[in-house]
Amino acid sequence: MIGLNHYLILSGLLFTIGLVGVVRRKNLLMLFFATEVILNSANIAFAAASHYYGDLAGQMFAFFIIAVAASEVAVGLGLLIVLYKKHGSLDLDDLASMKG
Amino acid sequence: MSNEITIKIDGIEYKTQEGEYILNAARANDIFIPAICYLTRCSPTLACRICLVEADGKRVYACNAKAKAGMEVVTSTEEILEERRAIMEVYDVNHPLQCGVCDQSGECELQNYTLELAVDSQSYMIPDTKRETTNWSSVLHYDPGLCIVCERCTTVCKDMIGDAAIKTGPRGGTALDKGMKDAMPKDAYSMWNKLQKSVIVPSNGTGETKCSDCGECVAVCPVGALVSRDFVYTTNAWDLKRIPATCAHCSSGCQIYYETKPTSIEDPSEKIYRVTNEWNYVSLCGAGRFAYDFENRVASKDSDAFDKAVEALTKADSIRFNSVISNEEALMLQTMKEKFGKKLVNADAYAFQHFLRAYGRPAGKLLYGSDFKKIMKTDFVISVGSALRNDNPNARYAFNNIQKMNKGAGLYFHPIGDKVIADLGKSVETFAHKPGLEEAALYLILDLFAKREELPEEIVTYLDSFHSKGTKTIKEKVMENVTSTVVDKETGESKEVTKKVPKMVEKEIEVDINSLVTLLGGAENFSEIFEKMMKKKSSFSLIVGEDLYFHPNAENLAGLVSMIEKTCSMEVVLVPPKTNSLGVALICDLDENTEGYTVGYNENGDFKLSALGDGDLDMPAMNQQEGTLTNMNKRVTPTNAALEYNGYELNDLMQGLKVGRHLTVDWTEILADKKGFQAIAFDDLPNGYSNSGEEQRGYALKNIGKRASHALPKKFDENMKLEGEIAYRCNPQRQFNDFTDKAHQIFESFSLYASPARAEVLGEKVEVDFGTEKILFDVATDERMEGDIVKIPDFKSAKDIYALFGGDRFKNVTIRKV
Amino acid sequence: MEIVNLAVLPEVTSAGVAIKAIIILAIISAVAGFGTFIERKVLAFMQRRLGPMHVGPYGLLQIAADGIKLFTKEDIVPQNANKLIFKIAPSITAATAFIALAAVPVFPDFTIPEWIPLLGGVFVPSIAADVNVGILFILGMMAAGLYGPLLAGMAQANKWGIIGSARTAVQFLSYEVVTGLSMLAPIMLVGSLSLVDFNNYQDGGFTSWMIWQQPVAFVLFLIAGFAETNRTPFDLLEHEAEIISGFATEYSGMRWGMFFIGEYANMITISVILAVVFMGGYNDLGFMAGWFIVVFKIAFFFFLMLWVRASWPHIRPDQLMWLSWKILMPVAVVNIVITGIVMMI
Amino acid sequence: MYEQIAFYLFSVLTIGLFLVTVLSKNLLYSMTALAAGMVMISGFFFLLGADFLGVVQLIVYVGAVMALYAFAMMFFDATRDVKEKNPNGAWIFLLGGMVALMMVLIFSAPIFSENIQAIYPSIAGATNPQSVGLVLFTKYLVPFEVAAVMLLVAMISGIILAGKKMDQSLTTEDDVLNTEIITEEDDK
Amino acid sequence: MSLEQFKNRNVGEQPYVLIESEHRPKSGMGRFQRVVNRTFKKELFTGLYVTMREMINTLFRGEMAAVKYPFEKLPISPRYRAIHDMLRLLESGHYRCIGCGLCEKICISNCIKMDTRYDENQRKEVTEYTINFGRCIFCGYCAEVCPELAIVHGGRYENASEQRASFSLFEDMLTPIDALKQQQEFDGFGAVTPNADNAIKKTPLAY
Repeated sequence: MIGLNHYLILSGLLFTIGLVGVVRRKNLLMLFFATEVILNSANIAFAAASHYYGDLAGQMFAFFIIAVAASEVAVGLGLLIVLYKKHGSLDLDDLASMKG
Repeated sequence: MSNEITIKIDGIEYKTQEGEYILNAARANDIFIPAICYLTRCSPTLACRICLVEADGKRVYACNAKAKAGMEVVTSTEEILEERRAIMEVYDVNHPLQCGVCDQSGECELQNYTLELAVDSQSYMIPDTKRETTNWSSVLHYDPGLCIVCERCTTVCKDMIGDAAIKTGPRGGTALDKGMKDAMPKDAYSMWNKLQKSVIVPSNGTGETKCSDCGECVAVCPVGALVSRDFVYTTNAWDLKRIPATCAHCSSGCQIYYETKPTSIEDPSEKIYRVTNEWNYVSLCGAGRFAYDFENRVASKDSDAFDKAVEALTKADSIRFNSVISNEEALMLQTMKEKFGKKLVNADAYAFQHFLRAYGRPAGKLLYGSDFKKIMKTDFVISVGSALRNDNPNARYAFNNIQKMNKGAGLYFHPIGDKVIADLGKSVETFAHKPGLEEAALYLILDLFAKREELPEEIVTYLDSFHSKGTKTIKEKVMENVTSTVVDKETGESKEVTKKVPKMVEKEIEVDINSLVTLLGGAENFSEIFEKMMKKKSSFSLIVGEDLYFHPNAENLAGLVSMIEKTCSMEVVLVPPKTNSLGVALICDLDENTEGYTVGYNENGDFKLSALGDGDLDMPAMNQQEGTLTNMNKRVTPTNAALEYNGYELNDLMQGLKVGRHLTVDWTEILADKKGFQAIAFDDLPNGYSNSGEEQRGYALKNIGKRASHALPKKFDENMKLEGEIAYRCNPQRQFNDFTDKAHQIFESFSLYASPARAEVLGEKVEVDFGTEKILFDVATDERMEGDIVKIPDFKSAKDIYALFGGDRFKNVTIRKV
Repeated sequence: MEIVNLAVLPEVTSAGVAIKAIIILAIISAVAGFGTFIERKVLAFMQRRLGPMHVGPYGLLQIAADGIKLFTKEDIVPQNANKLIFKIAPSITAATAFIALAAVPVFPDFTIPEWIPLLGGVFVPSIAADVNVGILFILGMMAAGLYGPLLAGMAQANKWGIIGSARTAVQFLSYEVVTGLSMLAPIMLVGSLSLVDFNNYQDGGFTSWMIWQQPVAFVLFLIAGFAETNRTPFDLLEHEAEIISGFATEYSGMRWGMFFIGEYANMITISVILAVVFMGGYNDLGFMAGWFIVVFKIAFFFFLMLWVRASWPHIRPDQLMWLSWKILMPVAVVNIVITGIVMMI
Repeated sequence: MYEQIAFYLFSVLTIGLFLVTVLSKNLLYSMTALAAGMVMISGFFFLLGADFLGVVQLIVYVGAVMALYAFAMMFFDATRDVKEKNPNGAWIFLLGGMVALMMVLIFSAPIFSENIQAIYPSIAGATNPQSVGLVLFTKYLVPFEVAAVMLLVAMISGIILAGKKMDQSLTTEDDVLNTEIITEEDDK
Repeated sequence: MSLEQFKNRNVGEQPYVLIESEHRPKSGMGRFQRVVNRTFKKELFTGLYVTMREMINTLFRGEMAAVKYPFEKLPISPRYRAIHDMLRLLESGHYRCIGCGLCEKICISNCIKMDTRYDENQRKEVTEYTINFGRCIFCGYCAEVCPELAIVHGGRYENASEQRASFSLFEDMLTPIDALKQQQEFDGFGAVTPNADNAIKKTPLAY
């Protein structure tokens, strides 16, 4: 039988993947993708906890995470487009105008 | 010759020669006077009457009226226009409306003049007569339905060609209504009257012309009545592409146009459909007009054969060729001689070259002095050593034209009698001398024409030695006065009347007997005849033929000819034996015999280059290549490629030998290094005639002078004459070389030609023993030959007839019936 | 990827579900193919033409000929395209269209008669996967379907393709809002997301059809349905006159054909939802059996799509956006509010 | 049985797809893999009985969020490979592994504690959407409204950011200063 | 025409009609009314009505407009200028072409070719005649110029070919001898003008 552990381990693995992406990638869009991976791993954990404890609070959190993700995409993508138009690139190394 | 005068045509003054016909004067000055029947170089026919003009207020026919100084000519008035219109209407009566299928296809003068004179309605009519089309010979097709009886064909045949093979004959049409005479213009009526009665028929009374098949009548026909049989209904004239060229068959080098078109729908390759010429200025022979399909069709370049040919040329010691090549090719061969030391061997040109040099030595000239243009203006012509009818048709046309147009006279020295020559005019005297006596003939000419004071002493003495006095009984007409008494019936008076009555009286006179005439077989009363012939003669010309070049004493003969030219004020022209013999003789340094490995160009050899398609490497025929030819009028004339050639040409071989140029015609300009040639690029050579008949083709060779060396001509040896069975190296008419033989419309066979009487004796087939070799020949009858000498043709290079005759034109042979 | 929640339907055997799935797949895919024939015929008749006539009687086998053609045609993949995505994209369209059908009840549930060997007595449910969020699942799957044209356009390295996929994103995103909101009012009335419940809600005969209670929602869903299925007058994704063929520009052969199968399957899905949600579903109508009458309802909506295609012109992309955001969405919201107020009262 | 098969299948697919997302050099592959991974995750939600959450995942994440990403990607060149200087991977993967281990330990802590009480237990007899609705609109009403406002704000700001003179270049400072907020004008 | 002239040209004499364009509604209410009008009164449902009416007419009232082209063909106007026909003489059945070559000459795309020869009856005989339909532009000059009315344009318009150049041979274009009775001749292009007899000037060729 699949238990909560399975889901938590899966969630941990996905979180790690997302984390590696966040640390490693330099492309802003890729960073966004990695962030989405992390958020989804959290969602799985919440849903699993909710299921195995019969508590709906987990699902509620998942909903709010989805809402946050959606907001993040709306604002973030707008910023990305502005950045791209200004610099012609989405690479973090290129966006160093504030660097001392 | 004649004086320059000024006449006024339509109010504008023009210069012309005295005695020139008004029509010619107008034409030379680009003024248009309509004329259908008149031919420039022939006598006026007066058949069409359309060239009516008003000269000094009188109506005259422009083709017939001579220009006088100060004459005022009006080319058209109301009445003349009316008359002309009526004439054209009459010509259109019953002329079939077959313009759609007529072979004249738009080149029709009837159409042109009908439109020019705005004939848009018809006022006259008469029932038509059924006239069947006929074929007069292997090449002539006559449709009397289309014929307008302008008689151009008969005129040209008589005045230019000399065959007089056709004439007007009865038509069998309805006679004109007499009332017509008043109802229509006078000239139109008389023209119609004549037209309604006649058609053209062969003059020998049969359905066939039996002429020399030159086709000149086809060329001059203004409508589609006379057409070459091969051309009938095959194409329209407008589809044909005209390629100006020079005829490559004999040394006349006549101007021609090859007219080409794709063969058929399936076969897009170009084909020559016919040959046309500027018939106002040049006349062709049968070979020129009908032997056009001698091209060498080659599918593609055969590089293997080419490599072998280059190899063969590299190792060759000598090159054998004949004179059916262009100047450029001759120059290439000469280059090969100069660069690689090849021997150049050319049987016909070698003899001619020697003769030309010997002839030029005393005169200090490179070339003979005259050309045929000038000769045709003279009124006394002598031909020595040429079978005129066969050797060079244009020489014969000139000979004839002098008789007909200039009221001239002619002497013809040749061992073989020729009926055609004898029939050319009453004032033509033929000498059927024995072969070998050509020197005697030249001495006779010297005797007859030379100014004694200009001749060297020795010659005068020598000539005088032939003369002797003799007596002769002649009958003379003497007028006697006879008086008789006559009684007048009305008055009864008698009167004495004196009448003059002719009476024949025999009389002995002293005459000068010339033993040369007797020796040459002249008429007994030659001196009287000659006296008549010489009446009103002012200019003289001499045509020298091939016999002299191949004579054992050729050098002496050349000296004599040179002397004749100098002392007799005679226009002299030499007839080169083959197409470009003159060019080859001038350009190439020839050798007598081959040596070692031989490359033959259109001739036998160890390796054969051939334009006939029978050699080891194909070469283009003359209608497939560009180049220039030197003709007997000392003109370098350009010729163009009428048909495509896919193979290699001589220039490619030269390139293979690393001495070639980019194009064959690149050689034209550098001909200039040689003896009278000029540095003109091929593309700059003109090719045409001006309206006044001036020849503008290529350029004339300069007659470069050189140091003269005098040597007296030797006396002749009477014993040189040949007796017994003699063969004469001479081609049938219309056959000149392998190329004419290849053409499908020329079929004179490679046979032994004999006069009818001789042919009967010989039977059908004979074996001719040349001493070294025996050859079987069929016997063919030449209706116009006389005498016992037989002709053996040399047009097949494969048979090597030149070698058999051994540098002579006459040879004693043994003929056996087989 | 069918989500089969066996716990919810204990009496349903897996055999029954399988049979239902096969029925749906077989019938719908056949009908989807046949739909092209119908479309060509109907359009032809509306233009006084004959349409396909030569393959089979009245051109009935035209679909076979087309299939053979599509299968045997060369499958061209452009050189600069992202080849993997380019190849996957058409199957996304087709797959999502059929997955969505899993949650659609087409016919009432029935038991196979005993006399049929092997399968006798098997209970076949009305729906293959009766998820309790049925209607939302369908909408979700159709939303996922937008990846077909989207990826196809982006992967093919063709500017028409890019424009096509941009229009895909814009059009589908906008009209998902309208479909969702318009469907919300009936959901509120029924109080369930299951389409079976929708069907049962309308079992009171002709007068109990949802269309009488929610006419605005019906019209909104109908319009949005046209946009979601990429049908004229909203077929901007591949509008030939403007952008050659849009997302399908570089496609050929069967890959191109899969887009069409997906489109026709989506058309059928929309027709079925319209029939089930608004037109009384597969309830018996008078003397007519439900399974019989529902076919006519579905066929009518299918025909309506063809009819509209024959009648109306395309609209511009900006007009499409204007329609979605400024007309349909506010109307849908207002409809929901009114529905809520009415329910409260 | 089915559950296990489904779980492992989805797990493998999800991990694989997310790895592609994170490691791929091609934006298009990343985006496609991420979207597909989202679908898989909705599969987990269905497995976990959170039907409504699954559908929301499908509609919002797959249908909207990822579509927005795709739409934004059209502004960039999606077919070109991403060029970036990636730092040394070994450290990152080591670090990542450690974090993963820690996470797993932290998350698996509840396994040993049995005394956790459900604050909002599932309502018996109600389907998942119903119970979600009940909880959401009672206990979580305020967060829900806040989230809604947040979404609205995000949407408007997104439009403003991306919609600024879409047809003009924003490469100079002056342009940025001079730009106005352009609202869509109704010219119909 | 210069720009000035172009602007000043008199448009008024030409039968142009200015169409009143619909007023653009200013107020929101006006726009709403326009939408309603368009939807219910004029455009949307009228469109649906028209197509449905056509479908019913097509299916049930036999107003089908389509022709099953390869199997049935619409009659083509006798003046249609497609692939050439070579006509025969109605009396003797011999073909009319005399091989004059005028069509070959006048052809502006140079696509007609013919071979002729002198036949046994001393007539000009056309041995082969082709038209290259890859080149022919169907200008009709050949028919116009033909003095015998032998070549005319016919109604055979299917000249698609597998090859770039498709040729027609004489036999293909010639009226079959058994179809001589069906050979139609029309006034007009390539035919004698109706008053041809009057136009010819009378010439006394009464014989």
